[in-house]
Amino acid sequence: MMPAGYATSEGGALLVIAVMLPIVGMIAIFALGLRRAERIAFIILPGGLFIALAIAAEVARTGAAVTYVLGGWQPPLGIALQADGLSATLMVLTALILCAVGLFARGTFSTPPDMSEARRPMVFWTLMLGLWSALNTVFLGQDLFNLFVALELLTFSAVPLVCLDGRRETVQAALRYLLFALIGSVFYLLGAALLYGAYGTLDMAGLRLQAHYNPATSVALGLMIVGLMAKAALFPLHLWLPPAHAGAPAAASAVLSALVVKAPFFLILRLWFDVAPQPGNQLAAQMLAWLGIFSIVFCSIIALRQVRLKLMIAYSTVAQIGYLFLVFPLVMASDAPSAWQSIGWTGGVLQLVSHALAKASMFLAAGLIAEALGHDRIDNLNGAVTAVPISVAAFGLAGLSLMGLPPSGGFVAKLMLLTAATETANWWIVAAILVGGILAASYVFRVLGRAMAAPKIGFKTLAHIPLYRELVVLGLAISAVVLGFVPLQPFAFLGIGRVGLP
Amino acid sequence: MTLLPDLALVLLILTAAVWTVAVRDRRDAVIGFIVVGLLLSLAWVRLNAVDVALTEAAIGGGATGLLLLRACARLVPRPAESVLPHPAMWILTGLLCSVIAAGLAAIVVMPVEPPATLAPEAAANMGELGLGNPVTVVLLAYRALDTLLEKVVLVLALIGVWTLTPEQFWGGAPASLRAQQSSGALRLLAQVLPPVGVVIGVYLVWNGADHPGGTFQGGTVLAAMWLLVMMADLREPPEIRLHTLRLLVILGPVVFLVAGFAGFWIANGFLSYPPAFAKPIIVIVEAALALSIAVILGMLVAGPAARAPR
Amino acid sequence: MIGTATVYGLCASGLVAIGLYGLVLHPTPLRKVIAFNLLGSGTFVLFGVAARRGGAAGFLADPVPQAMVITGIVVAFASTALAVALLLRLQETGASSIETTPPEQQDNGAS
Amino acid sequence: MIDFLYGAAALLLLLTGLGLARMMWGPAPADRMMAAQLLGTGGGAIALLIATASGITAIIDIALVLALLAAFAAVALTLGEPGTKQPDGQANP
Amino acid sequence: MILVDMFTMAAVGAGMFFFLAGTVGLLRFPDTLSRLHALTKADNLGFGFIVLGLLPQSPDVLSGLKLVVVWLLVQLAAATAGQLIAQFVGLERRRDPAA
Amino acid sequence: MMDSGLLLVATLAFPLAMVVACLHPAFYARILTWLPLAAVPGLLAALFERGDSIVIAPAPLRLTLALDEVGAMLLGGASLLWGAAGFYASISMCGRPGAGRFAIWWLLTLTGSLGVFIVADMTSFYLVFSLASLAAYGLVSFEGTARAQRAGFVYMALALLGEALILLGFVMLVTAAPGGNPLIRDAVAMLPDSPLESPAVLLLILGFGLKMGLLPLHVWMPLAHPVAPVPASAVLSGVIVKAGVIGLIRFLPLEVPSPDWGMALVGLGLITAFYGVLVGLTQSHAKTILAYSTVSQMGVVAAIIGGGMTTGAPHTAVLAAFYALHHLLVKGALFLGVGIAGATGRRHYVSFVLIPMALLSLSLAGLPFTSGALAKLATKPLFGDGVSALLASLSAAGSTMLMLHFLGRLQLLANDDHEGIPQRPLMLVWAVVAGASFIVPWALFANVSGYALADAIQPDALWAASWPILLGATLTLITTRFISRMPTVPEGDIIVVLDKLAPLVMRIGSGIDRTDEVLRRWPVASIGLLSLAIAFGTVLQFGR
Amino acid sequence: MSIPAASMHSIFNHGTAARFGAYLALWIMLIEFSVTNFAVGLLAAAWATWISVSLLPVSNRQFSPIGLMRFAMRLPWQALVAGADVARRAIDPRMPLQPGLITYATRIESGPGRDAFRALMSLQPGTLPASVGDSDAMLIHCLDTRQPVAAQLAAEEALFAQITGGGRTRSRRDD
Repeated sequence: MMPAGYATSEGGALLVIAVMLPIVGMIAIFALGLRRAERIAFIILPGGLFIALAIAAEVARTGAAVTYVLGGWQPPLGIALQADGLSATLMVLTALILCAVGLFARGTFSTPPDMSEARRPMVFWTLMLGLWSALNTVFLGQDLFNLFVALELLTFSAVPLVCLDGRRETVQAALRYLLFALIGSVFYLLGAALLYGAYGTLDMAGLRLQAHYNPATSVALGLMIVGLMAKAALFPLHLWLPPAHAGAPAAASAVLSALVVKAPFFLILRLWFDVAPQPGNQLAAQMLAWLGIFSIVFCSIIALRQVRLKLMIAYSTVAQIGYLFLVFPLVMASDAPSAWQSIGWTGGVLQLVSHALAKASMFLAAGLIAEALGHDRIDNLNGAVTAVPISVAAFGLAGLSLMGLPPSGGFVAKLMLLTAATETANWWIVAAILVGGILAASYVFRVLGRAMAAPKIGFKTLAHIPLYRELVVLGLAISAVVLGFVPLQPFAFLGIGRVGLP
Repeated sequence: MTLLPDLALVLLILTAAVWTVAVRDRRDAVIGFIVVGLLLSLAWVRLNAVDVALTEAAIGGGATGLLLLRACARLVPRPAESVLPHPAMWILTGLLCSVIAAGLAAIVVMPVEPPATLAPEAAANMGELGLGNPVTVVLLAYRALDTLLEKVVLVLALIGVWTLTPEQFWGGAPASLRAQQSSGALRLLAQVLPPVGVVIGVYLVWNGADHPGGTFQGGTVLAAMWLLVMMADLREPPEIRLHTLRLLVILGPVVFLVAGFAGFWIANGFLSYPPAFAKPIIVIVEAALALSIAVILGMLVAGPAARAPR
Repeated sequence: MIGTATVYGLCASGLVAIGLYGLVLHPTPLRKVIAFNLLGSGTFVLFGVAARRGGAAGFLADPVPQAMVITGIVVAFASTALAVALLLRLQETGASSIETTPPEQQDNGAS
Repeated sequence: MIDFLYGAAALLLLLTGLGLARMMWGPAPADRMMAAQLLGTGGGAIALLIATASGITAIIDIALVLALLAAFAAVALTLGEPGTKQPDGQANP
Repeated sequence: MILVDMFTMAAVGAGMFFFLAGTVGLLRFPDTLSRLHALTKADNLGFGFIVLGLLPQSPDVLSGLKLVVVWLLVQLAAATAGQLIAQFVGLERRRDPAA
Repeated sequence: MMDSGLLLVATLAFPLAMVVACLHPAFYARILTWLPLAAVPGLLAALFERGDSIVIAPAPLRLTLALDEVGAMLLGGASLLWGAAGFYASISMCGRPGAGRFAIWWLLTLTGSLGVFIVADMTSFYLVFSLASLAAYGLVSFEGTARAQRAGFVYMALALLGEALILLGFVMLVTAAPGGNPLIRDAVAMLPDSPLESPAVLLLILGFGLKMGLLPLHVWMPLAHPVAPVPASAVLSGVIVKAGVIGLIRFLPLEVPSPDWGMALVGLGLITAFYGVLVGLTQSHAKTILAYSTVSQMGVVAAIIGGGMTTGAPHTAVLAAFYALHHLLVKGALFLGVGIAGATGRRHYVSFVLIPMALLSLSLAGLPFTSGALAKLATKPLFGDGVSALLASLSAAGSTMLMLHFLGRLQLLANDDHEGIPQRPLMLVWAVVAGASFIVPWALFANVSGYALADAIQPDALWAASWPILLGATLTLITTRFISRMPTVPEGDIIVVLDKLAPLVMRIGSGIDRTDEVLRRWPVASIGLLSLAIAFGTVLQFGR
Repeated sequence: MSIPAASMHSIFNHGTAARFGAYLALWIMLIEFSVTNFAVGLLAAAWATWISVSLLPVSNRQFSPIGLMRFAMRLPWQALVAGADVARRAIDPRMPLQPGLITYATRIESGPGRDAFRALMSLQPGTLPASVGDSDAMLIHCLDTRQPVAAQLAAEEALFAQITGGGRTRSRRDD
């Protein structure tokens, strides 16, 4: 066994706190429940954000990964947590979005004064925090089994959020989601079992040193990656996503679409670049990309044909997930010295981040529109702009990012992916990105056109939306746009702490 | 020759499994599954994994079986389910499943030499902690984070189940678990067995530090006893708003967390134990976890609240 | 020479296949849940095979995979419980399968 | 002696395994449940045999747990069904 | 020692026999309740004999007693399970006389 | 940097600030009043600014502005037209429902369309170009009628297609250039060394050509321009199409002789020029005829650029811009004139409408002493002496026919009220634009073309300008009967073919829906999962 | 597990102590002896006793130790006879069965006592209580109705009454 050589670094304890703080909050809400859910959550939210920022700062300061070896037990026997540039980025993203969603949900998930405890607030806030811990663990975990537990934690937090309102479709969606995610988990676990049988370790660093091409590795990676794809809802494994994300309350949908489906992708990324034997398998990478292409084109078209706004956004999520999978061949074919110095890598991560922000904003905006109008049928959105102008504006800005129009983050991401695809002569990917952009613009404009049309006679706003909620949505959308100002070059921070490819 | 019993056991397991999937009635399928679970615990014995065998015996024969049978009982009767939607489809599915199984089998029959294992590392480090059961050491020391997170998973699952409470029943008690007809036999069992079960449960937890056994097995036994009492209608499921219940649910994770964070002060960091006190700390954590597991498992089986709080 | 572990490895493969088959084809959720448990058992046995093969240093079996299996069993039980609660709730809402109606036909306001 | 005990365990496995036939034939759920009961008892016995043969006393604990929970499935089989009388009026829908 | 082993063999053998009988009964007997007899009585006896046979093999008295505890639990379980299954059969029959 | 760049910044920032200010309800209510002011900074910048690249923002923002001669000409003309049309709109749109919304789209489009003339880096160009393209959707579909919606849809679809083509072209350009976001001129300078030169040029021609309305991507124009309100039509046809022109000017390596691309562009342009005339002749709506005239004229511009490209002539960019400026002002005036015509009764029709409109129309055909004549004279050398020069002249004859046809249809628009006269401010605005369309080219001519003003009134120049008009007039006389009996080609001509495809597209759409439904069935999806796992594992094992 | 206020007065009485002793004995059988183990065992036994008492309150009735002993001696014998009986019938190629249900009216009051008696009956040769309710008239399934089952049961019942000191259980839950 090669010593993997993890050593707790300065500030490593932050990683533990990042994972545990939401759990502490969750437990506190569960135990003290009774009316205090929101208050506790609002203590944890800024705390978590602070921790995430501190970790990112530490990574940036030292220029190396922040590591924590739990209990002092060296992997592979023990477990290590590690934040590299990518993890830190995603943790900050997660914290930001959760804080925004928390603000957005403030008041909508509070206990009514005449009750000692209500179902929705308690469940919502506990699950949100559980989800946060799960995401942080996914981003930090270095051990495949630890990551399995984290994924399960994620699933268990996400599924009940889907059926928070208990309607039939949502329960159905939740059950589908759960069952399909479970197949994904089992596939992942099967792969882990095979890897353990072959190498006697599930530590990523250890596997990276040992892994070579043999049937066990191939089958294991095949099962794991495909299992994760099912959890990421990549076409054609997207059966569960649209109803689940469309049925959840807006605040939950935002988190599910923005963050939850990214976690399995993140793991695929890690499996591919950190575990799989190098140099990677071109054909398999192409296969992933092709699924991405299908996802983009197919689901964008379906999004265009949706009648309801939230379903449209949900399908758009599946389509946007597709872009992420384009990364594999682009990065591998690039002539950059290492994966993370290639433009495709940065483009992929940027796409992930900007989509997260944009999609969160979009779902929240859709939620506000639905609250104001009492429905979310696209053909009937006339007057939305008079009712909730800021939300519509946010929707438009977020849409800008989805369409990949400048100056948004989505634009830069797509530009980078497009450049990488052009450089590596992956013309199908080029075509998919372009077509996807056109289709995204079409469905976004379809909504905007409706929302900005003159209201029908007798139009009435159903609910008054507090300004701060609209501003939260706008803030997310603006951050998605502002992301467009990152330089169009490989972003050094994303490469911190990653080991160079041989 | 020496493989014969193993082959027989495997054959039995697979037969029961096939039947479980193929049988038309869902309750029969559950029974089939229980049988598979019992056989599997024997298989675990043959795999020299006594801890797992105990777990499987407690879960497969006890908790999961009960959970599924209760589900059967609460589902409205439906005409027998046909398994096969369309010949093309089941042939295709069968083919694909076989290919996957063949892939796994192919890897299994080509073991790596020397076998990949962490046993030497596990053994080398065990001395520090003073515990005799390597599985417990792995669960509560080397991989304590997994165990902690898994307990959180249980809590989340409980919250998930409770989410399904209709709004007006929130805080109330889950539907009764009572048998459809009160039965003296059941009542007697529920009066006599639980104390014995408690002793055995405590034994499994306590003994688990040095011998096979442990929190989860003990906790499951405790949960089973509680469920038995509820099924015999000697106790009703508690209301989910009860503070004591909530505290019991989180007791394990909280103690675990406290022990974990205490490591920052008394040892080398999170979830690290000072060698001198490792065993007592671990045992206390285990005890708390077992209690929580018992309560959580019981409530998971009981399901979401089905009546308004009193 | 096929060893004990190998025999159970084949058993695991079989269980995986059987579980998958049921999970894919059974129309009702409860049967899917049962099949999932079979599938999970197969996976755990696969870990068990690794454990048995890895017996060393005075241990009859490698404790690490055993611990993973125990964790896995807990998680699988939790999943089963959640799935069962969901399917019971689904029945209360009047549906019995997870095949959704086409989204166009659902017409209720968003939450 | 050890061989005898192992042999006995194997034979016992086959015997109880025959009970699976009853599980498959049924016809009533009760018949099938009996197969499970048989396996619970037989499994306990097998565990005891193996425990003694191998000298791993911990395996006795498996028999102990199996015995403790042997009646569980049978109890669960008699759980209330929807439509049957529920004294507290909370009938299942 | 040999005497002890012979005792063990005999008792375990007897246990096997009763298990065999129980299984045969389970398979042969014509109706559900009769089969239940085979299960609760013959198998339990078989279990008892096996415990009896293993007693002298146990390293110390306490572990032997542990075996007895197991047997007692099996007895209790059998007594209860038998009745419960019998009741269940009765209920099913009442609900659906055709079955 | 600050004092010299201020106006350029204001060109973009001022209208955007107005948009943001619209978040305030009080301002939003009166936004229409302020509309004419939006273009003022642009006009000032065109008059007073000149200079090299001005980096406006620190590195990450990467906004680089620059104003060269080409940019200044077009910026000035565009600002003038935007301002005038804005004034027109502030009067004509007053009190209409949705006026505020109109104003916002207006301002966004304005920002983008002025921006394309002054940004110097690639990303920003793409940004402003997209802004102009996409925001114009709001103007096209503003009326909300079925016709407007269809036009909006087609416009959007093609605009997005154009965006995609251009984006890809840019990416190919950038791959040749170092750094993330080069200046346009640097990227273009690197282009000839790029292995991707040909596809890049092709994509750029297609993308910008689409915006200019080159065949066969012109179909949106005859649909979109006529349905908008009059001032919007004016800017759409006058200014927005120039975004394509400036794109070609900026992004094609004009300095380097490239006969292949040049001839291709000339051919495409001339074909478009004649095609626009031919189809336009069959149209009956005045605004539609004008739209086809734009198609035709943009064909001429493309041919001019192509001609320059063939030989690598040094002043191609400026000359093309000069022609574009002429068209910009004239076409703007013509569209505004249609609005005037609609408000004018029979009594004043001839004096108020017909005469000025006739002059403007024939200016497009190159009537001597008009800006058209100057533009054609200035660009003539680019065509050389061959066939293309002849064809270019003949296209002027075609324009004559088309514009006479237009004048004929125009009178049908006259107001029912015999005495009706348009509001004075509207008249004034129109007069300003029309006047500018005569004066501005005269003012710039000498500078741009290298000819003396006197050259423009030499007899042979006059003859060269006149004979196509006479030919056109003659042909019109001959063919009037024939033309009136010609079947009307539907607006958007070949779009009709696409319309035929619509049911097919719908069928494909619902087919995809159904596929999705099938794919989302549990067994199907899980079988997909199994197959994928198997395939992926196999590929990983054997697929190296 | 919430335990309601069980009859507190009985917690420290004789029966309670007996139970505690029994559970402690069980503990000692389970685990090898050491001081810590024993200490934990005390706790476990105490907990088990608490639960036991709350589920099945200790009655004031005295069990006859001799009766109990005799009974305990009979149990294995009964099991042997019962098992042998079934085995004989199962193995016999002719399978001498005449299964059927008979009704037996018990005199033991419903409650733990009757439950225990029923449990014992189910271990008796050839009998298996199968009645669904809790009525005095118990439905017994017999493998061979030709046997004098009722008489046999009556004898057992008498014996059973002996060991419970002739007293009848008073505490019962209403069902």
